[in-house]
Amino acid sequence: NRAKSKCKVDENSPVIQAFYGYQSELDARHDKYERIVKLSRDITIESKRVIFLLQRCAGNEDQEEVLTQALTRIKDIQKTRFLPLALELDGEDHYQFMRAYSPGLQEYIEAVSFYHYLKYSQLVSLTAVQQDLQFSRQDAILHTSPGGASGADSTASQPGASPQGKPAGGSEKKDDKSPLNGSSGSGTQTSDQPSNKTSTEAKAVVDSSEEVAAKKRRNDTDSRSETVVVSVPPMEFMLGIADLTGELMRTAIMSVSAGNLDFPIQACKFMRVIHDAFMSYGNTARELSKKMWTLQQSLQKVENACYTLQVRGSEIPKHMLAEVFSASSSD
Amino acid sequence: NRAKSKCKVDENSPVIQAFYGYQSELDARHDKYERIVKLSRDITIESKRVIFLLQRCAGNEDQEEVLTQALTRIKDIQKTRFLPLALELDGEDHYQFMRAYSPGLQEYIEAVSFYHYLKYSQLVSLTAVQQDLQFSRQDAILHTSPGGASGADSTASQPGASPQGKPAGGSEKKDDKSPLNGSSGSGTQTSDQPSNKTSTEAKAVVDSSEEVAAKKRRNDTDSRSETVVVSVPPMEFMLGIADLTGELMRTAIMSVSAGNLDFPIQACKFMRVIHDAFMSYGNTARELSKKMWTLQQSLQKVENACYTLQVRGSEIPKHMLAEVFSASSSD
Amino acid sequence: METAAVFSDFQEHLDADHELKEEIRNAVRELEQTAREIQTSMQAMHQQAGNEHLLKICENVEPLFSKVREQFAVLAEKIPASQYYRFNDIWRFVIQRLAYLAALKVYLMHERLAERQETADMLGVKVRREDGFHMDLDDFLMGLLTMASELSRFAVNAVVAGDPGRPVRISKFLGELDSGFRLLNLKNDMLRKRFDSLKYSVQKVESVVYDLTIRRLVPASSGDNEPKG
Amino acid sequence: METAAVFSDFQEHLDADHELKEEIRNAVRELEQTAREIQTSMQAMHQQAGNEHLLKICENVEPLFSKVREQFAVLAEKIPASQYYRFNDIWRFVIQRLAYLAALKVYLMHERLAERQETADMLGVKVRREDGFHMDLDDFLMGLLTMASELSRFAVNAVVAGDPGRPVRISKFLGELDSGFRLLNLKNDMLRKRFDSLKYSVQKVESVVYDLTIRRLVPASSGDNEPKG
Amino acid sequence: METAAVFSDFQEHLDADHELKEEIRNAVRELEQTAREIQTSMQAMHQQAGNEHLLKICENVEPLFSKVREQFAVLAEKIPASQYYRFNDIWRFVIQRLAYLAALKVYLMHERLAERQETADMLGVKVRREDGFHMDLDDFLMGLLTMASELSRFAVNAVVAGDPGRPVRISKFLGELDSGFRLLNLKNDMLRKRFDSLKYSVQKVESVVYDLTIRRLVPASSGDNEPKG
Amino acid sequence: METAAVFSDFQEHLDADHELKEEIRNAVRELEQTAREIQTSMQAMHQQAGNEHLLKICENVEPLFSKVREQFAVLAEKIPASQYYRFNDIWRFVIQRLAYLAALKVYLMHERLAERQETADMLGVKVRREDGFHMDLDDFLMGLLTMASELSRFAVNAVVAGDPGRPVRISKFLGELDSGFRLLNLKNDMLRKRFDSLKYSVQKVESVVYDLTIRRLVPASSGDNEPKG
Amino acid sequence: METAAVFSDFQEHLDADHELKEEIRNAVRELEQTAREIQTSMQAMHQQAGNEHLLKICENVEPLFSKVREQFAVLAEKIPASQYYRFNDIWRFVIQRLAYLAALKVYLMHERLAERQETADMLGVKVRREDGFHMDLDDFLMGLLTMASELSRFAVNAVVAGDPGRPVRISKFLGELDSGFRLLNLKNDMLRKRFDSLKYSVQKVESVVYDLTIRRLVPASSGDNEPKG
Amino acid sequence: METAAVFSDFQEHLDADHELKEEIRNAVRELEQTAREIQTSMQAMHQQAGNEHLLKICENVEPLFSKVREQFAVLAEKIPASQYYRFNDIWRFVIQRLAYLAALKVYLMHERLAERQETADMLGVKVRREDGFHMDLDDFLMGLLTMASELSRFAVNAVVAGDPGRPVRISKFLGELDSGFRLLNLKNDMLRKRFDSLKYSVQKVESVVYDLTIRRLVPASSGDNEPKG
Ligand SMILES: [Mn+2]
Ligand SMILES: [Mn+2]
Repeated sequence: NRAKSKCKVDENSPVIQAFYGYQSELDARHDKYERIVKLSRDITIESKRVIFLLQRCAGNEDQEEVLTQALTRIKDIQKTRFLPLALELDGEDHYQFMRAYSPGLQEYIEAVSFYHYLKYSQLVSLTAVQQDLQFSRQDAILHTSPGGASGADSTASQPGASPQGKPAGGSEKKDDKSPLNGSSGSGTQTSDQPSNKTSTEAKAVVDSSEEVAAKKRRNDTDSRSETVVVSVPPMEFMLGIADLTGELMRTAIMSVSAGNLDFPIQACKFMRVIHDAFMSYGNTARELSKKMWTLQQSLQKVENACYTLQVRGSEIPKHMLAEVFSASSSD
Repeated sequence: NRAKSKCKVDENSPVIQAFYGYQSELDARHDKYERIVKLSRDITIESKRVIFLLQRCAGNEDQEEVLTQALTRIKDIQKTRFLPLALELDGEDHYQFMRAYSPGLQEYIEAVSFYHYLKYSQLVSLTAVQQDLQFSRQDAILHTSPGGASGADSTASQPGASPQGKPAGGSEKKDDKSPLNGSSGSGTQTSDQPSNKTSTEAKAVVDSSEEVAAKKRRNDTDSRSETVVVSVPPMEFMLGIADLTGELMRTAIMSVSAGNLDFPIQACKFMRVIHDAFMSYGNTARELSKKMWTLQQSLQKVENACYTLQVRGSEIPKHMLAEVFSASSSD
Repeated sequence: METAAVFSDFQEHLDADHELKEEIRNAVRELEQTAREIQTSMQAMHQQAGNEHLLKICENVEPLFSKVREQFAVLAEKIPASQYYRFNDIWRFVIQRLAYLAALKVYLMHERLAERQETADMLGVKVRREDGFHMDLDDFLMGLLTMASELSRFAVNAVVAGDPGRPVRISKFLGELDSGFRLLNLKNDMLRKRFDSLKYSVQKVESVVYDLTIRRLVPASSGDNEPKG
Repeated sequence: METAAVFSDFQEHLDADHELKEEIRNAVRELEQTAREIQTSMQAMHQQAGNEHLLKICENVEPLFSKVREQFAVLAEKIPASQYYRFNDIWRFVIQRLAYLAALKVYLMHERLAERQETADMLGVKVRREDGFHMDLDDFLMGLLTMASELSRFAVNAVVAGDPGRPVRISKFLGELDSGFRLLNLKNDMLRKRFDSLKYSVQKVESVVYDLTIRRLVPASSGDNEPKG
Repeated sequence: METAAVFSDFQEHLDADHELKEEIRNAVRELEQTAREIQTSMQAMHQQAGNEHLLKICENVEPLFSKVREQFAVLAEKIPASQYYRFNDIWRFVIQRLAYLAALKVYLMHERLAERQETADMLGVKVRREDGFHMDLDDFLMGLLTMASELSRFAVNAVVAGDPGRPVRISKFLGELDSGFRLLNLKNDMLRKRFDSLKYSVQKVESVVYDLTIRRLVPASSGDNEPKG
Repeated sequence: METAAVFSDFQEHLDADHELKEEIRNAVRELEQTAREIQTSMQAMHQQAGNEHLLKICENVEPLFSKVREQFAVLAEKIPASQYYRFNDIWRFVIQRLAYLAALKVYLMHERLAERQETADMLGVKVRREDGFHMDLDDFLMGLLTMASELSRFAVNAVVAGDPGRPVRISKFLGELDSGFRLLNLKNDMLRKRFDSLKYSVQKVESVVYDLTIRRLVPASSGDNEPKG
Repeated sequence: METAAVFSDFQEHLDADHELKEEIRNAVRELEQTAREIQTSMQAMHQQAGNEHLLKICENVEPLFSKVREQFAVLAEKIPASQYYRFNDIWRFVIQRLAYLAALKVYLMHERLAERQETADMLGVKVRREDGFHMDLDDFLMGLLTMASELSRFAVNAVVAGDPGRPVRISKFLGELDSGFRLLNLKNDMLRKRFDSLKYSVQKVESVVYDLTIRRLVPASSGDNEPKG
Repeated sequence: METAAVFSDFQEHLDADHELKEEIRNAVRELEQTAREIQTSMQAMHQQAGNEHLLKICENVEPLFSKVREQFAVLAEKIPASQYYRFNDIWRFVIQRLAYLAALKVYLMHERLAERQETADMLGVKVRREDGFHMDLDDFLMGLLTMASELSRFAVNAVVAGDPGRPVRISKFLGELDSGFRLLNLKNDMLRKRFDSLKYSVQKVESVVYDLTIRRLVPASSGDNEPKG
């Protein structure tokens, strides 16, 4: 009463049939996850490079040039990393992959907010950051095909894409579903932008109070047919800002040795605002509390730097100080 | 006002002078510690081998022969490891090096008590164990010089001895100090024993109630001139006993498959006595509590083994059982 | 001031978030209560043999599954679109447990593996994310593994209760389930760890079958008379 | 100096506190000693079968329970009304252990679940917080769970000692206990974790009953509702 | 079934307990919110020199302290007399923080050590256990230590803000505080650990005074013109 | 600037390192996939008795072992001669599992212990460190222990599948393996721990032999008719 | 029964041990109290410059050191011969602290390194183990390292108190101490870790000397006019 | 018995392994001793100004570096070609320390960054893994960072010792080093953490330069008169 030759798995068993289905589903998700992790890792590395670059502003040297360079690189990250990421995330619950892309996103926010502060002495807004990470589908075709490594226009060129072409299938489905919503309310803005997107991206980092509300609304409705986006949850944004203070601290400390008198004082004030805000959030979110300690340490280091400048400066009239430094640095 | 060429440490500074002294003291202690750790490690390894050997008793095979072999090895450990250890510890506060030799000592106690239980179905006593680890100085000369590796009669042959010959200096000092005490009360026993020590050692493991109190007293006075000893603190003894239960458990489980019907039941009773005793000690000593959990697990494993024997045996008359096993093992 | 606005916006976000989370937690707590009741009812399976007895048990928990469906409807309403995975951790445990109970019920009634869709229907949730509040595949699989462990216990108790044919059928079923899981390339640590324990369940039932075999207690018909769903 | 005066005042407070704590610790140590003696005595249950033997054991520990009551009286006196929970951690463990021993004694004598009130009476403490030095519900429940684990061990040893009917009755008892605990919505983490282990005790005893069943060793009289073959 | 009845009785107890705990947690959350507001307001001390500025800050937080008193009243009402220490852990942290803020306010206004009674009054709690919901001595002392660390930061920032006399006075104050704490035989581990950090605060301020001294920046009057409370 | 050049050279090294690690991880992932497939195929051994059946299974996995050899060749190529131990942790687990599967295959075919050399050959790795990418002795031994546990399960299922001679031969084999391991003075903690579980495997098989013996179910020829490799 | 005797002997041992430990702990507690008082008194060194001031401080603590000697005598009596290292951990901390305070006193009076013998004499303990209750070399060295850290703080405060020659002499002294410690081959983890912090003390004082040097504040005579002991 | 033979062969392998580890540890201990001696000798750099003095120090340690080379030769011989990374952790620390000392020596003699090759030569190890026992890049970089911190201390002491031109040159050197490290994308956490502290060294030296500059104490020639290697 025992079946004869069951050497291999019984392919006809409904259990086995079901599990074949589960297998492909799990594999597809895992592959996507891995691709996103890879993109996130690249974003981290490149954002860190932008931050290193921006730290050179501490020395007062070629500040404008550094900022211009940094902006170019930021735009590059958007085009070559975030756009493919947005395509991966298209139609997904972004929170499902948040753990995969959160490290890169936070580092990117750190870089962008650092740039913004150095350029405008102001905190970048969440809406501005979010706006930069919204792309029209045409961008995908225009900008990513030359990039090669990050190509997202066809299945084959997706980094690490599984041979079955699952992800592309996913985005196609979206295309099928949504064209009719393209002309609703905010749709005009969307279709206007794509062509000059590269130039407006720069602006987006800069001015943060305009037309973002509209865009946000658009994200909430299902008019996403023409655009893809990488969600920036407020928490991720804030965690990036918390890390920003570490870079400000480092820059302030380097400024001291460069004799830059203003930066530390200015940065100290700015960091106090961030510090006080985080303090007022309290224990509501554990992630924030965890960063609080580092933030506090950074602030105190900057305060100490300001103090050092103050007591040092006391030994020589202010106007002589700059002189001293221009002398010693040309040495 | 600055001394001219102080490239090297100022050898005349009283500070430096003092520290040279500290250095040699620290080094000597450390070297001794290392030597003791080494001896302890050897004791551990060899005791483990004795335990492995004794576990063969589970199979009923050549029980007497195994026990004889084990005894020979135990005596060997005493002579080649504990005697050098005793010489290292001579004149020292044994507790200072307890952490260095405790692992070896505990494993040795485990082996000896295992032997004792298999041979006499009884718990070995602390006094018997302690007695085995007491040596006359003459033993040091008689037994260890041929051994070579463990020589303790001269400084040079001490394993890892420092070239200055510190340890030997230490024991010589003792020799100078104490000969007069040699003839006090229990001294006669001591001077009687050395010649036939090797044969009485075997007995010591066996009978545990004699003349130990006297010997113990002798240890407390400073009549240690003629003997050297490795202290066995009660706590170390008990920790060794706790480990014994693990071996009993292993043997009991093996006995089950060998069809040995008596050993598990007998061992179970014995382990319950140990278990209950440890339970009654409670949390007074943290080391004991730590072992308690393992002990409890071992006991339950043996109880389960007894249970298995019981339900198994229910399917066949008792007298047939032995038959079954003699059949299957000769297979 | 711009900067201040950024921070006060965030405060609002935090507050709203906190409130939402509290609401979700309360809804989940209700579900847990119902799950506990179902589980307690279904424990009766270990006490007595016979299919009628099992069917009775399954019948008894029907109203509780209705309640579950209502409670999931309430919960689902609270979750903003595309934020399922934001709060996932809060209900993950209860949905796994309910998947287990649903799959167990299906097995007891039909002696077959519950389908994903039918399990989801029993809980009143979707299978596909796109369709609304759904049951994650991982959670469904976790439920199946928990069921396997319960069935291995059932095999033991069925023998006591006088149904020696049961373990043979369970053994076959767990064998298939094991083969199924072996096909999966498990990355998820929780799932993989749980899967490791499936092996023990399988072996336990195998040894029950062994015990019955050497004592010739397996009914000749045990492979055939199983009810079909 | 003013500051110094303020601080030496503080020191007095700290000292008084410290002394009280020491006294409590000493009193608790005595209780632990007695608890250990009871526990050691009751271990004899595993060695021999028969109700007379068990009743003898229970009788033997009676005087120790009297001692416990006296020791709790001494302890209770030291604790200011409002500070029970300040020092709670010091005696929490011993009260759990004594609850376990009391419940075990009740079971061995009557084969039923100890009531909370009767357990408290055996220890000489109150059930309600308002009435004085009491036994927290959580601690009582912990005691019951510890008892369950001891009973599963007892089931095994009873078979060896020649009482194969015992496991059947223990299995039934643990099953009921398990159902009871399943109803509780446990927030207390320690309790929840301990409860997880109850499942193992239940299954352990079930497998003993199974072993006896397949070998036809269960005596006919071992309860009434025993498995039908 | 009897057992079930017993356990559902237990469940009621557990539920009541759980609900009370939730209420307490909510009340404490409100207190934490107010404490955070006070703390954020008082951060302004680091930005600007001058006694008027500090007095202004202290004035600003007065209404928040009123709120604290009201919130403690609400909390106190929920705690049965004998259960302060049962739930102590829930509010321990916030009471320490408020003690710190109150002591800091007293220092900023009067440059002296806050008394325990006055601190308690500012929070609307008692000093003595017997009198009701109180502030434990340990918690008060923790507050003082937190204040010390904040003052060492203040010393640094005061120099930047153009008040080089401030560190000299803070150094003297912290020295006294340090001597005070040195007299205590601290058993409380948390307190002891925190006290270890006081040493760093003291040395930090000493090195500020040193920096000012070698640069001859200490105003001649710095030891005398301190405001008296 | 010179320093910059030096450092960008350094960066290249660091990048290459990182990339290498990624590549190794990918190669190991492939191996894990193949190992899983082999394991799934070999599970069929538990379902049916008879040497032909087993030989069929072994034949089926041959191509998968070829694949393993290719995959190890790919991996080995990536590892610079001297850096085996630098990345060892990445493949340690899969090599242990493959050692287990290879040794199991050898046993199923020839009923004897796999030699280290032949096992290495089956995986396409070396035995001696000096000769290239090798299998560490510890990993081989871990594989043997895993095999032992699988064989104890096999003994149980072989009886069910109608091959009562099998357990007797397995019992003898495990006994030898156990004696072998006893000779080792194991330092490796993982190995020692795994070894502890060997005795349970031994005992389990011996109890099967016992069961068969008392029922006179052991075929007389069971010790002899084993195939020789 | 023999076995029982072994265990009851051990119980006696445990009891005696516990009592002895309690006594030792009490004696050590007294020592800690005195050590705390000495330390508090000696803190005054940071507040004022001048050798007379320092000598006054040293004089003040003399009676406290007498007390220490008496307390060590009491403690020593409790320790059985050759069991110093059995209980060592209990007084290790206080003997290190007292070694520190004694060495600091010697330095303040004579500006030289305390000898081991003289330090031991100040505490009323022996240097050599053979001679009785002694101060371990490790503990003495720990004391010296703590002193070094206190002296680095002293260097800062001496400048504030108007004694700019002091740091120069301390710098020289710490340099020698550092050289001394560098000679040691430290195995003891605690000592090694503490030694790592000596580097910071040395550098701190070096930077004070640097500050004074660039401001030409070092008195010409600072290297010579140091008091000799 | 065959199995026994196989296993005693295994045991030999295991024993040899263990012994090898012991030997390596001993060889590394010798290296640590020599490293300590070099470090102690080089401390003299802080005590006196002047290039001759520094060259004298460097000369003094030459024989010790010879000893290092011999000791590394002994160590290298013990390590089979392919097992560097198997035991890497044992010598990682000492190789970092020696890299630091070698790089420091190069700087003191030539005021330039030590090359990786020349550092390796000084220690008697290889740069490239393929060539034999080598110094990992990470370890070399750790050495450079330790050197940076020592140089910042040197800058301070050079001023005290009357060499105000030194800090200017050190400042320039550290600036370059800092730029170099900035180019690296550090994955190694230990390295990254250590790098973070480099900026404090840079700043410290720059503040010394500042101090000297505003006092016009920097010799005009300070940028030029550096010895070239
Ligand atoms: Mn950063
Ligand atoms: Mn053992």
